Amino acid sequence: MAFLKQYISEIYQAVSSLLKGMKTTGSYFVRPKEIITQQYPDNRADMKIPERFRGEVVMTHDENNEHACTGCTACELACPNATIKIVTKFDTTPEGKKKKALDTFVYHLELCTMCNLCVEACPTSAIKMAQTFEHSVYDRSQLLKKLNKPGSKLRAGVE
Amino acid sequence: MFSLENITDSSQKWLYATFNSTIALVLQCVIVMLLVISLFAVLGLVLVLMERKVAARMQIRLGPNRVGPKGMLQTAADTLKLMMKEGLTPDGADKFLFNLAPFVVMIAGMLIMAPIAFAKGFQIWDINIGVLYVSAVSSVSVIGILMAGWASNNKYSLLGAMRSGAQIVSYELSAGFSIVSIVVLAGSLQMSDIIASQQTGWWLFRGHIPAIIAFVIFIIAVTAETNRAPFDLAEAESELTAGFHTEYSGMKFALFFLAEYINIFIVCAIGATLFLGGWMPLHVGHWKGFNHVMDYIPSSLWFLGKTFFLIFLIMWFRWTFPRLRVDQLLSLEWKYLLPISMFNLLLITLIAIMGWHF
Amino acid sequence: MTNGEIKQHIVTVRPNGVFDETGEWLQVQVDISEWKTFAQWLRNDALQMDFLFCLTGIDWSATATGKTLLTMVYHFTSTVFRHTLVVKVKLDRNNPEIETVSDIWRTAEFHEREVFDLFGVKFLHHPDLRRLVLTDDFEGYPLRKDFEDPINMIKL
Amino acid sequence: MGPIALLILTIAAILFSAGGILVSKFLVRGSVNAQKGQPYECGIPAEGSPWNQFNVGYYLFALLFLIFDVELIFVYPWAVVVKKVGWMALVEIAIFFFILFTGFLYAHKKGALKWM
Amino acid sequence: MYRETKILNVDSKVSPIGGDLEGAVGADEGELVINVGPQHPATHGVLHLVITLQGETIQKVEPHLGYIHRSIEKMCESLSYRQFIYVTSRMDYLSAHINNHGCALCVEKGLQLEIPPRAQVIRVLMDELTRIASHELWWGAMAMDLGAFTPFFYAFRERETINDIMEETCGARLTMNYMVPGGVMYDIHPNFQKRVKDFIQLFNNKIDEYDDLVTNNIIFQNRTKGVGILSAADAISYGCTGPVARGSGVTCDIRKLYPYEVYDKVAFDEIIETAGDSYARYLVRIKELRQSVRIIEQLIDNIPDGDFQAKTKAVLKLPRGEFYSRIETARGEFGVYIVSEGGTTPYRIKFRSPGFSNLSALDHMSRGSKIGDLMAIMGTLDLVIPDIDR
Repeated sequence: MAFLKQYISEIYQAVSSLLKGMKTTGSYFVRPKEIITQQYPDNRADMKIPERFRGEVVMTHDENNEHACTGCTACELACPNATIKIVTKFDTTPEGKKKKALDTFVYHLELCTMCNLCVEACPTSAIKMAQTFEHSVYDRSQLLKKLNKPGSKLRAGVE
Repeated sequence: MFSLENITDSSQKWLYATFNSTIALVLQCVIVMLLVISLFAVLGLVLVLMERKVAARMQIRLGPNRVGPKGMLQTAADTLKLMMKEGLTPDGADKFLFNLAPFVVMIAGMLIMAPIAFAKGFQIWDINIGVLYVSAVSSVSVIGILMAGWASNNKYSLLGAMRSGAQIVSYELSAGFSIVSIVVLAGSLQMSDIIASQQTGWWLFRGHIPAIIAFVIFIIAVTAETNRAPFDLAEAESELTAGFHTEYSGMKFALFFLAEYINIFIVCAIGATLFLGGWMPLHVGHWKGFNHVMDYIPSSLWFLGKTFFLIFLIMWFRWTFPRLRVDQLLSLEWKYLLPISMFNLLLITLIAIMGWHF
Repeated sequence: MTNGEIKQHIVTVRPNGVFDETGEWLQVQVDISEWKTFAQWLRNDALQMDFLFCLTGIDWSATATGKTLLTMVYHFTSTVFRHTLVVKVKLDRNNPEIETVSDIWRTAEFHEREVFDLFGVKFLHHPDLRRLVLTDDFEGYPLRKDFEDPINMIKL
Repeated sequence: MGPIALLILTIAAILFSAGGILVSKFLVRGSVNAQKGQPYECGIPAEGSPWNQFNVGYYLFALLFLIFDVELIFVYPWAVVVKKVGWMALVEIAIFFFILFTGFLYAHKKGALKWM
Repeated sequence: MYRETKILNVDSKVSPIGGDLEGAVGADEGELVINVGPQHPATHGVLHLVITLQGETIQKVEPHLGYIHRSIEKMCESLSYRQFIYVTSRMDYLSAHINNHGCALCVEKGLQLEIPPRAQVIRVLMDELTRIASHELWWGAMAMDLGAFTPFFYAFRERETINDIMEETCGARLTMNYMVPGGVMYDIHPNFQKRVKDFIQLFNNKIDEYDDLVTNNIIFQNRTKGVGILSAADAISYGCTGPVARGSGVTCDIRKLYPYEVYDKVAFDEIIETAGDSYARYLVRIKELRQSVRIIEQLIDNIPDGDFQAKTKAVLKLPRGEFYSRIETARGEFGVYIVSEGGTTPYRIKFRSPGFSNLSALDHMSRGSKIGDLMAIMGTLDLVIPDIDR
């Protein structure tokens, strides 16, 4: 009879454990408030991206179309993937001296891993990470970006 | 009162009055054919959508909600997609059997429809050995599955088909014993008689605890017979990718998929007929008013309500439990369900003979 | 056991072992011919080094002193005494061959395959010495310093 | 409707399945290449054929099933008449089940129900 | 600039198939060789297992690696000591923080750098959050391998909360690159403490739900108990670490044995189960969730003030020598071995990844079990394929 007793208690425990599991899923079934789905393209307006989110590298320009990049290539050296290529030119200062300055800030988004090392390395805080994340394009060449706006120049006083 | 029985009766009368008997019979056949085909299509659409919605709610998701209002047309879109897919046949496959298998599964599913009473007087063929017929025909689908697995020339398919074969035949036994216990109580194999015997109450309630045990065993066994989780070893995707239908694509896959859902509907319909009184409304003792209100609900709604409740139960299982291992699956049947159902049948017999049921 | 005690134990069996105590753990360099017996001694005798947690090779060909040098580095810990030992074996880079230790520490089987794959060290008597991560028809040994792949390597 | 229903249902099933497959044949413009006809084996070219003899424990269960299913067939007619026959029916089926169950226990002892 | 990829000639390997009834190539009579992976629902990632079956019983499992091999060790030889850390996030991407932490520790060991106490506590907090997130994903995926789909979504709900916290403080959800030599990249976000406390409150209730749904479930227990038994001696011999070894009764928690940062100052238990089967490994991880919560609860209100980063030179140069650091990731012992020749880049770098050794025990554990068991064993090994291939 001990065998029978064990047999029945086994079945009882098995069934009760199964019912407990069903209670969990069943309780979610009747509580639609628990649904956590975000309907992505629809909720774009009220989506909150944290300000530290690393989406892509951008260069900040002020209202006078001036940036703070001196073309020192610290970011280029810091980058592990050769994402950044800085093309420099020589400006002539009002005193007539030749001075190295930024010509184009080439940024390969397709190689970038958003590691933030370039932003950390920048001595003048000229670049920062933007919060964009929708990077998909139809052609890879569109991911090659020039970060300094056309006609922009170095902000006065930035060394 | 709205009733399907009146519609079928009057349409039949009209047919035989208007045409001579041969043409009337042919027309009747065509109408039945169209009805079952559309039933198949509608059931497929509704059940797949229901499964996805139920799963989503249990998994704290929204589920399909893009195609049509609240995602209602999602399965229609899926069907269209499957139609647009190319149906591949592997080079090494046994082409004849490979293409035959989905037909076998579909025919098996369709044939079981015959004795099911969808509503009062709404039955294709009230065969006098209805219950036996159902359990006989339902095992035909295993041939289709074995055929599909064997013909695919794929190792996963073969293993899946073998598992499925062993599983379906094993669980048919305990399902059979549960069905027999109701036959003992009702004293007839005919579906309409079984339903009629539940005039005063459903067997689930009238048969005391043994009837409830029989019901539980029936539900477990049919879950296994339809290859549903937690018994979905034939298509256990984490082990055998997709089991017996690994190589099927396009419309042939859709037919297997549809047949799975049709089978669920059928076994739940039989469960509802045997244990929950089919289209019989719920009557409680001497509450005259209550019983009267219940009578006003059309019998087809009663039937569908009960069936869909059972379907929901089976879906609930699927989205809660992990899958059994193949040896555990068989030991569950042979060491637990079969001995219990045999013993249970003896108890039911005792109850039937002594007239202890309500 | 402290580094000193381990050293004393080793000196008793390998009087000519070369020790280096500058790092965190005691390092000992043994001759390639003695390696297998030394490994067995490490595992089974006084030191009980049962846990081989790191096995790798270093190609010294890019340095001035080691043009033809390749060393195997074995990191051992004893789960009994909780002490750690680093063993180094020098190989000839042009024909690197060493006895396998996969029969002593089972984990060495995969690690040695990896070293074979990436450095080209042949482990004698290894049960299944095949390429592990690279394809069977791959040419060259990528972790050697002179490995060049014109297609997949980008020079920064 | 009578037995003609079976014919109708079979035809309906065939029409339904064949119709679907034919419609999709019309809609699909397939392409042919060598890889498409390969059996799926997780992206690796399949080695050997599944159609060789290999050892599975399923056959034993199929045999056991056969025995039990034949017994089950005898139970159906019995079940219909239980109420009319009364006590004798219970005694008879108890004997019948006893024999069946003894056989079942024997199979269990012999290890036929162990998965291999 | 763009790399060309060699296209493998598939046709050359295709074996002629058809009505060949003679027998499988390379298989004995009655044996069946099947491939699981690289495209298989149960191998999370691109692991390829060649399984020899006798009936449904496994005779041999042979892992084939390399589908995601990127030669990270070679790459690191040309990256500076600041730069190479970010690559290690891509190895075990589920415990990216801990990998980065291990590398930072090794560089700091070489530089003999003192880490400010604030940075130490932040690092430990991040490690433990990562451990919870990693175990969450393992739990969901494990249940899914065994055929229960719903736990996966519940696990992801909690994991997403952690990811949101990470995103707010570290700026990324998966590959954070937050640990730098000398400390952390930037200070924690002002909301960090509050959000972590909210999360812990929510999480404590959810673990009980996990028990109802999976741990105590009879089917789950039957699937995992007595499956894939690994003895303590075998676990050591195969170099298994982490929950896999602890499930076999081996004490191997680096946090206890060789404490780093502030682990010697917080109270927590090393979970040891002795059965050595899949269920034991499962229990170790589930109990570790509670221990991680315990560590976080002790530290979250006690983050000391001060710098979050030690002062370092712009260009890091490690002295000549060899440095090895060990750290406990969610999967076991992660070792970083740096050989420096005194330059700005490592001469040789070796990552001792836990998954690699754990995988080598798979064949030993799964011989004689069913295909279904293989999934239970793989699930409890908690393999991350990039970590193995590197």
